[in-house]
Amino acid sequence: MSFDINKIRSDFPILKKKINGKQLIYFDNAATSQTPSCVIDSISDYYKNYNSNIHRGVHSLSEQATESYEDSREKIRAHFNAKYKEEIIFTSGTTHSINIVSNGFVKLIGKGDEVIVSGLEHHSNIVPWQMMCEKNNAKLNVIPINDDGELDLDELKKIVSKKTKIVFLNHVSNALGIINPIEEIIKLSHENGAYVLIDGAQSAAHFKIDLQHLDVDFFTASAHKLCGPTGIGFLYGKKELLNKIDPLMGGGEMISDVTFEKTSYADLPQKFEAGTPNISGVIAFGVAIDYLNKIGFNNIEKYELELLDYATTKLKKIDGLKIYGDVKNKTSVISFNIIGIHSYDIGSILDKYGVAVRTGQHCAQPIMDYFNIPGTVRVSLSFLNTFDEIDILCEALLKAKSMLS
Amino acid sequence: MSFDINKIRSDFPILKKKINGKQLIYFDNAATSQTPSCVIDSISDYYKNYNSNIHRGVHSLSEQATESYEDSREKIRAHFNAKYKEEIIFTSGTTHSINIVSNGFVKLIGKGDEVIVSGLEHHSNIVPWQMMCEKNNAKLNVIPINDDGELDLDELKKIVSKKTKIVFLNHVSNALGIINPIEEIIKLSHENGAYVLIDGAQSAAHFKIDLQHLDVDFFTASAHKLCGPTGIGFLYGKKELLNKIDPLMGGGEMISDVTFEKTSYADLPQKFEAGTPNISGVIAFGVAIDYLNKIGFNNIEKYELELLDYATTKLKKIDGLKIYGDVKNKTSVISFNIIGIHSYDIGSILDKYGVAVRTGQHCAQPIMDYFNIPGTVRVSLSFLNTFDEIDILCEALLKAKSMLS
Amino acid sequence: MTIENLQQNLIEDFSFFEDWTQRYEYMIELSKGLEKMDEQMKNDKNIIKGCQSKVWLHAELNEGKIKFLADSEAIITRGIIAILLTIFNNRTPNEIIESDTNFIEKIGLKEHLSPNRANGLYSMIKQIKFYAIAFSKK
Amino acid sequence: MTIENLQQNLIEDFSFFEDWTQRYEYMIELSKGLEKMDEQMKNDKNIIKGCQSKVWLHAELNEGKIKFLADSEAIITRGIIAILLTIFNNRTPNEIIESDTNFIEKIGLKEHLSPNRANGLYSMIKQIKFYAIAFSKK
Ligand SMILES: Cc1ncc(COP(=O)(O)O)c(C=O)c1O
Ligand SMILES: Cc1ncc(COP(=O)(O)O)c(C=O)c1O
Repeated sequence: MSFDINKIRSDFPILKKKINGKQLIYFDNAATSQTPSCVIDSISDYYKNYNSNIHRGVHSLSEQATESYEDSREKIRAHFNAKYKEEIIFTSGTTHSINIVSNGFVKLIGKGDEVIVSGLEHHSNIVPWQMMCEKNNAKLNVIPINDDGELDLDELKKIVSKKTKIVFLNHVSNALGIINPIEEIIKLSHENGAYVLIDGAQSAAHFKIDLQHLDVDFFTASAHKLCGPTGIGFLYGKKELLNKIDPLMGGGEMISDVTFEKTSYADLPQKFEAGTPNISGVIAFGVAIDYLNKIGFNNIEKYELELLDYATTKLKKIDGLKIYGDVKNKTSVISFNIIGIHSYDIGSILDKYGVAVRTGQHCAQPIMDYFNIPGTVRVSLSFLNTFDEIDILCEALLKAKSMLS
Repeated sequence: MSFDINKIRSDFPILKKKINGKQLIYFDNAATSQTPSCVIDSISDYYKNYNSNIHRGVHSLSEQATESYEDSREKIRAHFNAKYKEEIIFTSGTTHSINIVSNGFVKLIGKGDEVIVSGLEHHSNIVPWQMMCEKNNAKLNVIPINDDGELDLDELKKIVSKKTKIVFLNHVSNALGIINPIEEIIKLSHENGAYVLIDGAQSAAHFKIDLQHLDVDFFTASAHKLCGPTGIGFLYGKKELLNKIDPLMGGGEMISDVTFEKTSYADLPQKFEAGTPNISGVIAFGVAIDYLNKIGFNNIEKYELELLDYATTKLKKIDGLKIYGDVKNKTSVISFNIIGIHSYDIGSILDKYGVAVRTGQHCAQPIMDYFNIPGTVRVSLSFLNTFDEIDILCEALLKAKSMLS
Repeated sequence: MTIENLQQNLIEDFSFFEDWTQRYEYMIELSKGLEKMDEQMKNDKNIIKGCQSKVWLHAELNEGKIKFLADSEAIITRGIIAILLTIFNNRTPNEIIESDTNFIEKIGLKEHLSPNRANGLYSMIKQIKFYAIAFSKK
Repeated sequence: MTIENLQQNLIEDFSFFEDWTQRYEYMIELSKGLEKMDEQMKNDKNIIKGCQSKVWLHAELNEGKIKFLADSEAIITRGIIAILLTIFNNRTPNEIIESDTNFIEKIGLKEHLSPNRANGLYSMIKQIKFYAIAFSKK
């Protein structure tokens, strides 16, 4: 399929919105992606036509809902190329997924053991592990970053050892857009007998991911960053590992046998899907993946990198504008400051021009601490954006700058 | 408002559905409720007009989403009459809520302490506590039931003591529809210094609940049983208790300060809402509560009890039909068997007549074990059902019976 | 008769039915011919997961052929079991391993059963094939 | 001037602005007149939670009146602080406690600020009132 930006934009009703009298320009795609009509309609369709609790239901509605729900699992499996369908666990999002794994590792590792996090993480991939370490006394080591915001693999080589039990990092940094060298990190970790969890919240929307090829042990992403709805995501884990870890939550569906004396867990994936799941969310997630594949990840990647190039070049022309993480290997995210002006002030003024950006720490305080800044302005582009929008951003930035200095 | 059943039914698009060529008759309301157009539309509206990640966003979309999200919290607070807005925590549903509390109590109680569960529980209110007891060695005691399916309060008086730290039970049993005497149980528990968690998954849709009046310590319900969407619910907890317990999950939003050395939690309710929440779900949940209040819980309660009466009388006329939990104080749920026929066979045949019922254990295996049956047929009525539908059910049951015996 | 012949017969039998009542009545009829399974065989070891009603399946090798005994609490499920055993009972492991299972779609069982029930059906077939593979290695 | 008079003045000042640029420019202008806050006062104890940019507020009782010092990293927030201090600085605890705060709506600050920023604003007012109550008990 060729990439027709106007046609694609027309699939997204929100892009017609006016903000403060101006056309909405949405540059906050890394926080949440916008939603195409087909995904929105699939949610309505569910509630209008086959809303029902799933599994164990004997009636037709329940069967239709169950089938659509399980079809969606198969779509996710196929798209990310997991080996088995039951390796795909539906969660409420990346944060939930990571907590399942960190909680599961409470019992698997202990005092004297070590775990490694990158210095480039979202709080969701730091805090759960700190909570784990508090329980099992494992030691948390950090892969440091350099002044470009890149991970220092030489340092990783020094801290990884046979004591290392699991290494967790994001595929792409949400604050800077840098793509981490996960193939190398997975190899290095596996050589030392450590498992690897990859937080794909910021990568899955931008290029195709092959889980079997990566040979990663755990992987997760959120639907709301993939043109899907809020409140849904998935955790991938290798079957033998998912079988090994305890579930985070107990409840209906996740058990095979319950007495007051003893309970036995159900097989995968149910073991980790306690309670009534976000059924409409799961189904719509599948529709979103189909939609993205229809556009084609090759097309998306190519177009987004063109946008990134154009925007980076133009922004750099603004006096006093400093980009953080301005490296070669990145997705279409630009994190910057204008020297002497607080990101929050810039964001507030941009909003008046209809331009939506994110400002602040981006839930990645350690990165901000490293650069010793209170935050950045983050422009996160997606395949829905246009070159014109970037021009308008630059004009609005100049106006904000003159107002604020 | 007077109660106009035809007008109300026309708010629910799914009720026009045909199943196996017959008009859908939905008697599985206790598993999940159906969804009115206003709730469905609020979800579409969100994605079409103001989809955005919430909190910390500086742009207008994010602010609109944040405001709607927080408005919904206020709607839930007001409806259930909690004292403070921050006592309402959004969760993915009842199961998630209960796990937050059971996990929070891991550290608060220990060996020698006791906890009490009722014999009438859904697995979601058993398994999380078993997981807790495994970690802290607390002892799990059970309030037994009698042959009518009612809790034996005399037995409770014997097992509750100063050692008891928390008592947890459902307000209404999902398997039998029995309303438990929670006021008495709360009083008795508090007298012994024990906290009480009430699982309101099956009560909140049927009558109005006043949390401050009940003086309950924790309460929870799921939106999908309250005309809302799947994947969302809430946990109520008294402020001082929520402040006391550790969060189940770590992540973005729920911290106020993160370094690799130390992290401090944010204030309520954020402390328990790690990660991007189900934003559209929360907003639609608020719309559902508004919708139910527009119909009026008095109207709902009155109409549903009339339906229950009619159905109970009619069903009892069927030879060999035995109702479990046929007591005075119950919601519009009828759980039964026809002697000699498996519930699953009945459910399968009813489905062919367009009648959706649930069959099996209803995630409440201990109750089935008590009655020594593999399961029941559960007809769960709501204010959407009609007397005619009950007549059709009875006819279909007679046909099923003659086919299967 | 070969497994294939039997499957062909079943497909024809089922093609005559005009509505679900006939199909169900036929399955209920078939269920009555099911060989009785010993109560003590209905143990946890023999339970098949993934079915809505309890299903037990026992297998033993008898002079090179596999003898199956199976039962369920629900009569419609018993009917399904009866169909499967008509086809697979007293066959050699290899016959079972090599047999095709798309007769299920052709019977229309899949549509006329529900996906949940179809899941149970597939679980049973999976277990039958699992036994066949296990016995073929002895 | 009483708190009420000052509030009335502000409401009038703001009513003259025709668009957001004028409002913002006015706030930015006001921010420049803010009394300097000692760097060492910008400590964790003085941080106000719930604001998008960091806000510090320090208070001390001086001859029966409360002296406030406040600052923020962001200039628009400094403008808001300036407005609040114009009204509440050097007042007795009781004056502050008894003052009405619905001038915020009347200024149109609430609509023209965002809810998030408005939250920050309310957090600041809450903290100001909190100090007043604390000092009134001394
Ligand atoms: C009494 C009771 N508790 C808990 C639950 C679990 O609710 P959810 O599946 O929405 O988490 C249910 C739902 O069936 C229920 O009926
Ligand atoms: C890198 C990264 N990890 C984790 C998360 C958390 O995802 P969610 O909020 O969907 O749980 C995000 C979202 O901002 C992210 O960007």
